[in-house]
Amino acid sequence: MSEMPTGANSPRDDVALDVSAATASAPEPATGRRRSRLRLNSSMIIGACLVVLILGLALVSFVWTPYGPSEIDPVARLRAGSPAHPFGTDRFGRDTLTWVMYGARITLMVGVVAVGIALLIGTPIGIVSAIFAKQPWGMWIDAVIMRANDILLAFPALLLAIIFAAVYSPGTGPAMVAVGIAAIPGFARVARSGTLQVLGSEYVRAARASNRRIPAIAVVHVLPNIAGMVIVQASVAFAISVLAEAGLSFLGLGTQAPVPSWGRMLQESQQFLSTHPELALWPGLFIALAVLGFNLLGDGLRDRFDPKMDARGA
Amino acid sequence: MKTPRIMTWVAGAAAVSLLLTACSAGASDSGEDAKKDSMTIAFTAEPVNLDFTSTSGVAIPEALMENVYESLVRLDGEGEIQPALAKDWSLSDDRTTYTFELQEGVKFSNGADLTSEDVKYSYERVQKDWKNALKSKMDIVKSIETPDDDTVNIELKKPSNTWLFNLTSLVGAVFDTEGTKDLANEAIGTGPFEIEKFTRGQSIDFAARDDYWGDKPALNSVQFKYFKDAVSASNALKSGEIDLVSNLQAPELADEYQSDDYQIVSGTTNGEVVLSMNNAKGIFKDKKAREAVMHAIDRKAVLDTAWAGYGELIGSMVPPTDPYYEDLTGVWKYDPKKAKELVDEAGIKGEEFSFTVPNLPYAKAISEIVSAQLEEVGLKAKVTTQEFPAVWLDKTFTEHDFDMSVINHAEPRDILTVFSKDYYIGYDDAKIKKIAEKADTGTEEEYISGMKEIAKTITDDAASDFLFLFPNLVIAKADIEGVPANRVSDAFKIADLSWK
Amino acid sequence: MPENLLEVRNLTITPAGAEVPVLDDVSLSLAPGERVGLIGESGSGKSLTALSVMGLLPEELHAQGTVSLQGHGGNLLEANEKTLAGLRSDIVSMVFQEPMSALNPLMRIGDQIAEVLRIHGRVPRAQIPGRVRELLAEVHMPDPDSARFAYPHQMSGGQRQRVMLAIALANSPRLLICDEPTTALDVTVQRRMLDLIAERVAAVEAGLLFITHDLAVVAGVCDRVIVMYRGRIVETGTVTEIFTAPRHEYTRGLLASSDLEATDDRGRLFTLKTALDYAGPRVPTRDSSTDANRATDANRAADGQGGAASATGSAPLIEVSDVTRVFKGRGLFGRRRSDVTALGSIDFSVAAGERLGIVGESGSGKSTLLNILSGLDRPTTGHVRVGDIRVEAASSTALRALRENLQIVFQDPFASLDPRMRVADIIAEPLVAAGVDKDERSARVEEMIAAVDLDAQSLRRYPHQFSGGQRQRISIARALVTRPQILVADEPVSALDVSVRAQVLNLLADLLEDYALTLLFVSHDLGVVKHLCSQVIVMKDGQIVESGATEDIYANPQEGYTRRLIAATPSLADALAATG
Amino acid sequence: MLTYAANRAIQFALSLIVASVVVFALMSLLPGNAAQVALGTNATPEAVAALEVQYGLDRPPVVRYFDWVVGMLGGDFGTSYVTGAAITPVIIDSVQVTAILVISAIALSILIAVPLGTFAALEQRSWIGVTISAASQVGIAVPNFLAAIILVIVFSLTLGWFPSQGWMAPIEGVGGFLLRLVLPVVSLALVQAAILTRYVRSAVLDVMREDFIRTARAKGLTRTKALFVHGLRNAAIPVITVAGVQLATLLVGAVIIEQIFVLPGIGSELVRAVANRDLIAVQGIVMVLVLLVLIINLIVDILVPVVDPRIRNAA
Repeated sequence: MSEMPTGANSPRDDVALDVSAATASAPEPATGRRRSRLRLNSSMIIGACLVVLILGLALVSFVWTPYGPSEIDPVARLRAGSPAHPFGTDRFGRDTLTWVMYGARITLMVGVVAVGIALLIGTPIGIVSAIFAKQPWGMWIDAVIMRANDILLAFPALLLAIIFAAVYSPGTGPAMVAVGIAAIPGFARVARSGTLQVLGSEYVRAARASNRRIPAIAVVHVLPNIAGMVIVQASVAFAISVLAEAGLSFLGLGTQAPVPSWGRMLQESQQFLSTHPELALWPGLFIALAVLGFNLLGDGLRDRFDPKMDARGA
Repeated sequence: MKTPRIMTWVAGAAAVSLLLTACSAGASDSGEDAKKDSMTIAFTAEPVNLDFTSTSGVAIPEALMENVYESLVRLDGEGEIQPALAKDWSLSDDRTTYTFELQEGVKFSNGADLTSEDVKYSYERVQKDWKNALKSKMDIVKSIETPDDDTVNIELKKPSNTWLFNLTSLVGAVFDTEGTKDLANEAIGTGPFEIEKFTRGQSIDFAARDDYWGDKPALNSVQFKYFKDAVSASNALKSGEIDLVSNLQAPELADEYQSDDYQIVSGTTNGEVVLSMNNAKGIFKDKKAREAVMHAIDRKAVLDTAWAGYGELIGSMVPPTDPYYEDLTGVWKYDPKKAKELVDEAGIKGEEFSFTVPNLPYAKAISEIVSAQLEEVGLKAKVTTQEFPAVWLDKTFTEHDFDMSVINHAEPRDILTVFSKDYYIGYDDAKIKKIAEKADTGTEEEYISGMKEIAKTITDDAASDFLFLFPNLVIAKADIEGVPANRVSDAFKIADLSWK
Repeated sequence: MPENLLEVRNLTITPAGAEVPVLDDVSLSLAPGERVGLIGESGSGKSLTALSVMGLLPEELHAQGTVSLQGHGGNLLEANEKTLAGLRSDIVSMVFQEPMSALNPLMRIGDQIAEVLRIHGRVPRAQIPGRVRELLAEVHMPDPDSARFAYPHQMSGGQRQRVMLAIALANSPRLLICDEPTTALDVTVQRRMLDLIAERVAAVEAGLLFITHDLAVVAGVCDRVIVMYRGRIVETGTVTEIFTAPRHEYTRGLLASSDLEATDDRGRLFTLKTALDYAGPRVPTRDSSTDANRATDANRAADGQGGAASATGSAPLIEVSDVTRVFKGRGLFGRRRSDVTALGSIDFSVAAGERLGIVGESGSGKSTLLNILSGLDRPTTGHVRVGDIRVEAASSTALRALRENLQIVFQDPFASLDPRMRVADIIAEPLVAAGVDKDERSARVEEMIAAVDLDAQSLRRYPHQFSGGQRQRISIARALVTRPQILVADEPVSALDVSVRAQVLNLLADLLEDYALTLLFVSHDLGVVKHLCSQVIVMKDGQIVESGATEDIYANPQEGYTRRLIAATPSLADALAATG
Repeated sequence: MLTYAANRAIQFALSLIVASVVVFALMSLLPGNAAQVALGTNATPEAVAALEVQYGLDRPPVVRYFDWVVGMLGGDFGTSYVTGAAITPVIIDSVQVTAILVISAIALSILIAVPLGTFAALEQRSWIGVTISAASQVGIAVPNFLAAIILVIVFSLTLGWFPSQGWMAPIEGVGGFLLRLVLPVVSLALVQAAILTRYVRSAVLDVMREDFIRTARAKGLTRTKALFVHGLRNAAIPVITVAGVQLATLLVGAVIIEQIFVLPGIGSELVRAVANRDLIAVQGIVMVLVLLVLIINLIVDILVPVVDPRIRNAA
């Protein structure tokens, strides 16, 4: 069995030549590997910091904001940054910094709820579909689920958003749900391919040989092992959901006045872009930070969970 | 690691090919100097089809009236009735029968001659086949005779001051007896232009008719281009692809055109932006609550922040271009202290009411500042945006399921319709019903004094808060002449436009 | 130009962030045409040495020292990728261990061979197709013309390794490096591959650096041997010197644990620890009988305590009669494909306490048989009785009972443990499935972890923190935690290093005695089966070609296939005899 | 191959039927109807009722559904009662516009993502690699409508290289057509390229760990050449699937860009039809979208075996 040519962290085999008795020595303390694991995970740290920043912004806004969100000061309309208004003011004279803090709440909520819906519905569907695919008679159930997935993919998220907005009056709620539902196929596909891979592994064969039932195997073996892939999908889905909400407000469907959200700020700053670009700059910057944060956090968590990473360590 | 040679080659090729197409194509497109006799005009509301007999809304008459279709009479810039297809007209002594003399040698765009028969056919059709509710303006017509090809006698059930004015609107459009088979897609009229191409949702191309009866228009090809997004329209004007923006829906952009390359024309329209309150049921049934709102709103601030100050303050449902206009802005002064007292008296402090807002640019902007001002006096508005037109028409307009809303009533002289009992505002019009009846049948003077009294009554009842008159904000290239300042009638007359 | 073919001086590799170097001051040299074996176990640094010569070290590793090659001046370690690329497969070539993934799956075999010729331009373009057919013929590829257009996935492991050899030797390099080229192959295929390497290397008069962990294999191919341990060279010498008079204790330990035929007085294999009493491989006298009785000592000792031998006539624990298993052809996307007969009428029985070896190469139907015996699959015809459960007719609850009574230890230590579960949960899983309550479970788990000689703290760790041998012990602990009657071992040691193999086999022998288990031992390695099992069945293409007591089969095999199998199994004694 | 094709055909038909029922049901959920919209603020209940009869909205839903389906089978998506024009030609024109826009956007994003992603994977350790993957992370965060506006301001208003909006069919003038295509395609492609770069980078990283790359280097290819000759084709498979999904979502996702650049695409047609409650048109458009996505999925399923012989032999 030739060892893995990866240097630092190849384990010392239990060739206990000189010292210890027949029992193998305790596993070699993997100093080499722990430090490399930390370096590998700088993306998780940066990501976590960014997410904490955004979260902090949102939480602080519950307690304190420089001005009230609907506090207008028509005289100080469209001012650039000043000590009174560090980020300047919008067309109604409202403080942009306050709006960024309030907007953090909505944008986080949109991202988290939309991804939550897609994750909690899409992943189980993917797992169930993969489990059926493995059963002899289950093939066509898997096909039905996957085709339904395609149809949902084919259904424009926009149409769902319009219908929900029409039935329940436009607002953050319907937009979130529509964006969430539109993201379900992505998760189902990732979960299904991950589950198929895990079900084919020898440790699942060992589990079935020791009488574990399929549902138990799904929870104990499948979920932890596909967690890495699902997390990456979640971080990408977060980015897409936040932007979709911004896009929807472009069509008048996302968060409605007077509720502040970064998407709406972006959209409403559109006509001031050539005269007051900072109105678009601040929400755009914070959306980028939030998305970057979640993506890096996703990558970091994925490395932490990814068996390939661990296998490399073995 | 040196940069891989193969990779830079691929990226370089992609960039070069992109640039090549740009430069070569660029040259052929920008050189359009020989366009002195054509013009491209940007609009926002796009016509769904060409048939205003069964589809309402501003877009269709804006394109067709006085360009393709003409009525017997028309309104000039100051709102005076002028001759059009009718050379001259006279009114019988009992003021019930009008006799119109038609212009000679008028041809429809399909070549047919205009005869009194066409007028009779068109106006009887309004009563019989039209779906558009504006047809009610023809209900007063008792009978139409055509003694000869050039004269038409129209007898009314009773004298009416408003009827001749109504004839200047789309209700008075004259169709060819053979020209109403496919109105949705084909418009055959007597006007100076005919429709060359109608690409739905995109644009309408007009071509000047050389067999037009009146004086030939300066331009011989005009394109109306429809922009759903106001900023794109403005960008198109800046980059020179269009020549005129008919009504800029993003007034904040207007001050970018304060230069001698462009001209900014800000006139009036018939659109009153009304902060309507449900007078029939809910929190605003009580007049005191409505009065509180009237004092709570600083209309100047609303105009400045929501629509960048373009537009006029009006105190009532009457635009300045109407004969019976009276400046009632002083009736309800902005007085937050008084408003707070009224709120306490009415006992509605902190009580939440539904403020339904159509998702239109002006409405959303107004809702933000109005809800903030109301909050300052203790009135709690729960803003729910509704998709316009479908959901707002269904929930607010038809089911009257609202306490407060905001909409621009764009139809000319619509004070009586908007404040009739079964209209969505639910105003108790018992007081004004008799006055209106008398005014319409009375003399010119009686008509004007009656309408003034009606407007005053409505304003005093605080039925709704008239925020401002929607501006006719036209941005055009400097060297364009004949840009209409005020939009008095349904029409956007392109015959007046020309290049210097 | 050093007169030696290959000169490696003070080669050291210390990965970033680690104190201990993985390669510590390694120096070796190779004369033109000389054949040297590089012996060592996982983690010994043998592969890293080869990769340093080829300049194929992974990016994060940097080697110090000098490597010089005849035909190229300067230190290869400092050469840039372009110069190194020019040397590879021109002056020095390499064949790797895993044939299944070594070829580009999307490219035809012919094109992949032609590429190596085109790169170095030793053969004019027009003659390349002809040269490719010639190369395939030289490596005895059946029907070279159709092989040229085949894709890698249409070939067996053995055939793909031949293609790799053809590619490596295409430009008649001066030095061929082989890194465990036959470890992943079946025994008979391994034998043919070793002969082919020797033949082709001689034909192009190239030097050979042969890396392996199996002493018996290297003895047959090389003149001189270098032994590496923990990144250092501990001993070099001719094959005979190393085999008969190993100087370094690690070499002696390696020699002892590789010899499956030598056992200590308790009938256990020699391990690194007990290597001192190892008297060295016994040179077999012409008379083959001595082999027979030597083999029986190990079994008799094992059988002795093992309880009732089959002879006492109680009903056999497992009875398999006339079992066939046919898989209906169901290609991907539901396309019909011809049926596959995995098992064709199998008959055998196993008495309680007995140790049955099942020998056969890949594709012989071993694992299908295992699946049926363990209740994971049902036979198409015939019937199988395990204890009092008839598998082909058993209800699902009966099958669950069967599975509690019969546990499996799998082959690949890295894949058979869930990387995401702690060791304690892995071992406890069968108990959870059987519904045993919590504290009973933890008691049994602690008992088992001790039984497999692992310390209690390992219970809280994750599989990736253990070596291959330790993981296999965890797998065994998991198998025995429910006190099964029957233990099925599916190639449990074939993925382990030689020294570790001896320890695991000894552990298995102890546990079989302590827990009075019946053993079904599947392996393609006759040597291991001979040591551990009393009865053996030899399988080929779904049929049992031969069965009986191990020593009878071993002493005088009736079937030609068994004879070839025994001959192909490398054994220290035979190898020494050949060189002696 | 027959059963595979038949199998896919059945799934295709089934999906279309299910989709038609779903879209029809969803449409009935929408409050407000075409007649109300048409008559606007000066509608009277009688006029609305009369128009509903004219539009045939008064027929029971089941009848309307089968009329519509029967028509559709005959290739006729019915006449829109709001605009009075046949829907099929409108859909065909708008689909062409969106197809040109979206396919060139995806092509451009592949053209950007493959070299960038490969380079980021190759240079994983160096700062260039890190900047590219960081840039792709940020790139994902830029909404396409913001990119569009900035591009218009820079390239159209200040530099004047490209027109800021409008659509010109290729037949009317190839130069004008291409010119008007550049800005919308670039603004669509930016975000998609950022997402695709991440997938390409991880696919290339996986491929680089494969044994046959090491064999290729052992054969005498440098690291980069080995990757380009052997690696990229293997990395293509995950990229094709992702690009397929992106293409499917962009069909309607491009509506905002269509509105900013005033392009008569299928997305804007859908938004207009829903706003006018022109349900026949909405149903027609959604059915075409479902058809397109199913076709895209089919193409991806056909493309993959073309690239990977292992699947081709099994199919």
